[in-house]
Amino acid sequence: MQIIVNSKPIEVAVNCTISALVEQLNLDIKRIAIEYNREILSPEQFHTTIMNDNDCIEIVNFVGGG
Amino acid sequence: MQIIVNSKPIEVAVNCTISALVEQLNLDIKRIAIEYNREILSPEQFHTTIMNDNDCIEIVNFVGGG
Amino acid sequence: MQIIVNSKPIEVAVNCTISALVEQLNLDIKRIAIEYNREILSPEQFHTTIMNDNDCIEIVNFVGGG
Amino acid sequence: MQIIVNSKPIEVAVNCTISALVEQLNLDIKRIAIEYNREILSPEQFHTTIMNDNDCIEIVNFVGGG
Amino acid sequence: MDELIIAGRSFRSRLMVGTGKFSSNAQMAATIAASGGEIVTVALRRVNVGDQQDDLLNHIDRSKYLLLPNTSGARDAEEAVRLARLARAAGCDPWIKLEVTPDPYYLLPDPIETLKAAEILVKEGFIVLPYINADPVLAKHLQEVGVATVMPLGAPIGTNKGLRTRDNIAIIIEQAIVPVVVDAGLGAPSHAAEAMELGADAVMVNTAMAVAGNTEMMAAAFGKAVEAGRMAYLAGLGKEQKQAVASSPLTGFLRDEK
Amino acid sequence: MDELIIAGRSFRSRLMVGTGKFSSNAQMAATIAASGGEIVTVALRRVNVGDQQDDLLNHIDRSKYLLLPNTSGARDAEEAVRLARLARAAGCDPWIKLEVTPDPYYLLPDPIETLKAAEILVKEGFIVLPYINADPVLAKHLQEVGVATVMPLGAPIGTNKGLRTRDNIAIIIEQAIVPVVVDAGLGAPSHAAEAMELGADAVMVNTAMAVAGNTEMMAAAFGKAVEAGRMAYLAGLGKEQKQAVASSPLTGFLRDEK
Amino acid sequence: MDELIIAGRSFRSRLMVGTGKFSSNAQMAATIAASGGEIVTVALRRVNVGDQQDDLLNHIDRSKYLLLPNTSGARDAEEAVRLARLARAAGCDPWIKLEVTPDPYYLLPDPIETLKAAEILVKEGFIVLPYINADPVLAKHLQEVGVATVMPLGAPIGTNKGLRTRDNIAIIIEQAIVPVVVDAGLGAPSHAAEAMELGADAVMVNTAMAVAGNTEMMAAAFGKAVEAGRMAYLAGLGKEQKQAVASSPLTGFLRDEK
Amino acid sequence: MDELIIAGRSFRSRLMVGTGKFSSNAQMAATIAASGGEIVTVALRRVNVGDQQDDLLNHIDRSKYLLLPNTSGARDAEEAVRLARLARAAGCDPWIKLEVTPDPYYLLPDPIETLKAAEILVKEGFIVLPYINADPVLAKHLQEVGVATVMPLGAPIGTNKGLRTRDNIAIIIEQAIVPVVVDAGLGAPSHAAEAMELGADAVMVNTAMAVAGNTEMMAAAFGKAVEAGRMAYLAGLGKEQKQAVASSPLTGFLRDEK
Repeated sequence: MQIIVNSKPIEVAVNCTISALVEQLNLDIKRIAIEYNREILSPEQFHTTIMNDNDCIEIVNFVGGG
Repeated sequence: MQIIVNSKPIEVAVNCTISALVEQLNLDIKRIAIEYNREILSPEQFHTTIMNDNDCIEIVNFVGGG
Repeated sequence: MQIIVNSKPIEVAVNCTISALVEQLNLDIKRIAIEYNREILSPEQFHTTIMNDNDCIEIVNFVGGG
Repeated sequence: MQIIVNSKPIEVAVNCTISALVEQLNLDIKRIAIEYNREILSPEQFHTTIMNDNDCIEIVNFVGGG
Repeated sequence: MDELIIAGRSFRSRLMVGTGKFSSNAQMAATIAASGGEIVTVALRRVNVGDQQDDLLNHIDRSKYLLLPNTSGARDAEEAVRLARLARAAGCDPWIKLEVTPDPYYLLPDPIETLKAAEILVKEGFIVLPYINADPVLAKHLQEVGVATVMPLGAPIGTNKGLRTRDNIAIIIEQAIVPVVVDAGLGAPSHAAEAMELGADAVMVNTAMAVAGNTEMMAAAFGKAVEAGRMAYLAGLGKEQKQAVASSPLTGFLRDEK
Repeated sequence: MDELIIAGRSFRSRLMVGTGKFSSNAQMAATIAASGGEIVTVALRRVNVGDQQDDLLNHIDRSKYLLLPNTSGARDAEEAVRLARLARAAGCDPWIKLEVTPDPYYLLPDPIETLKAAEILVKEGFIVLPYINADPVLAKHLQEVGVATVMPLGAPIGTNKGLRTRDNIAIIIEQAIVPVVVDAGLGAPSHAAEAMELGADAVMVNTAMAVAGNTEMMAAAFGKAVEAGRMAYLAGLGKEQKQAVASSPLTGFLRDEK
Repeated sequence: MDELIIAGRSFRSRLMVGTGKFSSNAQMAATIAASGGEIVTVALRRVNVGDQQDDLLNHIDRSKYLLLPNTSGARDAEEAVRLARLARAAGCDPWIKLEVTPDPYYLLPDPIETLKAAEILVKEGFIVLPYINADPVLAKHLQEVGVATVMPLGAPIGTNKGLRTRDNIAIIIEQAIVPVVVDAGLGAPSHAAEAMELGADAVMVNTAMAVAGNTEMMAAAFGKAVEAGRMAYLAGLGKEQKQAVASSPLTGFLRDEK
Repeated sequence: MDELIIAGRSFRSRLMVGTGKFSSNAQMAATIAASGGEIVTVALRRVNVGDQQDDLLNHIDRSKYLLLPNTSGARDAEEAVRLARLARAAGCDPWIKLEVTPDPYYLLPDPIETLKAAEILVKEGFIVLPYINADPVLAKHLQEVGVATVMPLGAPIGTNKGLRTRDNIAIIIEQAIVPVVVDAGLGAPSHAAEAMELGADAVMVNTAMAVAGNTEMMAAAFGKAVEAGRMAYLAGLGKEQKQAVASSPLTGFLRDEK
């Protein structure tokens, strides 16, 4: 199925969890924050949140800024 | 009866109108604006507005300002 | 014979006067000042000053300035 | 006899030397400079300079300054 | 002709004049006349019952001047709206110089309450000229709700410090879709000229005239300075140069050039 | 009437105008006319033999303007004196704007050579108007040798930076016994007004007019600004205040006073 | 000891440091170390999926530095609140540098939306440090809703212009009940010292360090300048004098005194 | 290492300190120690016969500090030369801070007499450090006669006004072949830092320390500020920008980029 991550379409497995997505994208779970359909998830929710087709995911991390 | 004009008590006749008050105070009707119990009156209302005991009247005019 | 006007060599007739030079150069006598061998000449001296070979003449006029 | 030190008259012994004057005034020889009749003396000259009546002496030292 | 247009009304003068602090109404009238200004501000206060003074309005010919009442004294939007309505009820055109100044020491304007009041007054049909700190984003918000000008301060009122907010005002001017009137703090004609050179559409002056030794001469001086600054803006000013640039020619000297 | 008097000669205008850098003599003439100035500076250069140009002087009516030749290009006292004498020989009144600028980059004046030249020229009967850095002690020395004005710079010539030497110029003005003319660096009418407000007797402008988009309008703007600054000086400016001072009354608000 | 206390937490350094614009994370880390700063700001952005970079956080020892996320990029209160919540979700302490900058050219803060966001975030338990234009009345409103500091700008971000808003900042400081941190526009250590001398509690610097030829040396320079300015403030600065005051004695000269 | 070298002698500190106006010699000594300065100025005055005070020199360790006598009080070259010779006779190294200040009100230096005295003193073997107004051409003349530094003023002595002569000082620095020491008028550490950032080789401070509430802390503040300014100069400062430049990234926002 297809979801939208940071405005771009990505193919993931059906019933994919947020955790699985993070792993698939090769991200460090301790350095990111995630919005799932505009709801902010706590890290504990990553395992339990199963995505559906066309879900919208925002993944952010810290960068240099003033 | 007594009314309050600009925070000070003033004695006026019973059934006194705003127009009568203006005359009693010797003010120029064309140079002032009046609030009657926090309602702004148009000059036409001065004749028709009959005051009651303890009514609150604000009378303002223009002064120098920047 | 040759004289030097404003650092440039110029051919003039022998016994040429300053006045004749001014005429030769087509200059307006009322708008210029002349140094003859580092001596400033008054306009009256223009007629009476006869130049020699290799004399140095500076001719200046007014231009825009601040 | 009388000499002038820093514009003020002072009584000193006849044949008084600069050294003696310095001692009389209780000054520290290492901290001052002296002009004797407008001539600057080196410290070595203090012993050998014998003053005359009405001589003018300037004695200066260092003070705070910017 | 180069006119100032506010809310569709044209003015030849780009100098607004305040009427406060003068020693007499006669002096005030002579001063505003000398300034050439066409917009004069006034304040609204409680009448002094029992003390009949010479009324200010007797000295302002309303066929010549637009009377612009201010809301001075208002500490929040509600008080400002109340004063604006009273001014209209007193017979003024619905123009209002909106001032909301909760702080009694520096008399600086409140951005939040000013915007709130502006929104209400614009809806009630007022021509709103808000006095603001020199905040470009606030100026934009005010223009979005429909004010007729923005009036950023050059320095706190009455301080004569000049255009201390120059950088922010330059941005306000660059982004403005309504006239920008620099108000408050302009203490000398050179300050007024500087604001106009920067591209301000007009300036507002009161204290600097009222406290001058000769108020009429000072008013005329401000009038000339505003014209000078405007003309310089239109004529196109040169840029600052780091190094000197000769005004006399750099050739033709009395020596051999290298 | 408030006239500028230099060496016994009266002038109605307090704006001196330079004639350099204009694109044509006609533009120059129109600009000085628009400025209202009565003193115009010119430079002396070698004639361009064989290239007959339109002579500058054809465009300056000497019954209206005092022609003030400068010694621009002089690098020391000797060269300056030579130029001054040539200017007089060319038919000018013995007025001379003394400039000695050894440095070709910033064109700043030389205090030592300027004083030396001034002394010589005063003895030869010249009316000497020396261009100087804003050095109050140098200004005193020059006045002691008899110059007719001092002309301290506001900023290096042609930079348009304004009155960068303000503090020193204020001291020069305070101590002067001859007119003080601020010269060089004034890039905008507001700068000229500021100098006049400070008490300068006159200002001199060239570059800011010559490089303007519209030179005549800019000249007129400077003319007005100089008048504005002078009037403000005479009228008496208010002092800077640290804290705000209301221009509208602080009593009579629509609430009970405390 | 003279510590900076924000929301009950003590800091020895009064210099906050930004982490933007450095050429590498290593350079960034060395620079913040050289500055002596203890509070470092970071921004939140979408991860670059598929482009695994060296994570910034690998280079910031969070036992030494307080990580202060900003809401840069937010154009209104809603976007700012969303970013603040994400930052907290990413494991930060609930400190947030609140920036709401709708204008993409000058990046100036929005007073209305900043106040709105501050109110929401304070209620959600955030320690809010809002970036604002130098508006004293806005600063008061923010303090009333419970912000931990106010961060007025000295000049638009990245311009290096210094303390252009000096007068307004002085008023903010005088009236503040929370620390005042001057943010943005400080381009040189002297600017930072000036802000501290004025009584600011801290300053924030990023661009001036990041664009320096030698970023570490510049960071150390800012560190020293902030200390210098703070010490001068505590030691008590002298007032400006109009006239000179000798530093050497005015008596005892080698001549008869009058 | 980055040392200040004057006439072949190296100094680690770039801050010269005056010893005037302190309330006691002990306070003076503690203050110069706190400043880190290595060059301290003193004045020469007539001894107070009959009033034996604690001698200043008892409090200055001449193995640590270079004693730099000044010629304060001199009104012309002759008086200055006399004082310089006396200072040498009193046992000082032949270093002299040359001050010629005929004007008793503003204590501004005399360019003509200073140059004359400098020429004489250089010939007599003195290391001459002349105090001057910020005149680049004068500075050049002095360097031509062999002075060891030039010491232009930032503002009249004791005024605390800061770097009012900034533009002229920048030119002096650009053209100098000896160290440039900004002297007089620096009233706050930020002023000292600004001078150093501009490229001055050192600064001289007295009044601002002596009149501080806490003289030692102020001296330490100046010491740090001078270091900060110097490091910033060496590290390379960024330029002023007209428009804002974001310090946080302008991409990666939580919205679709256009």
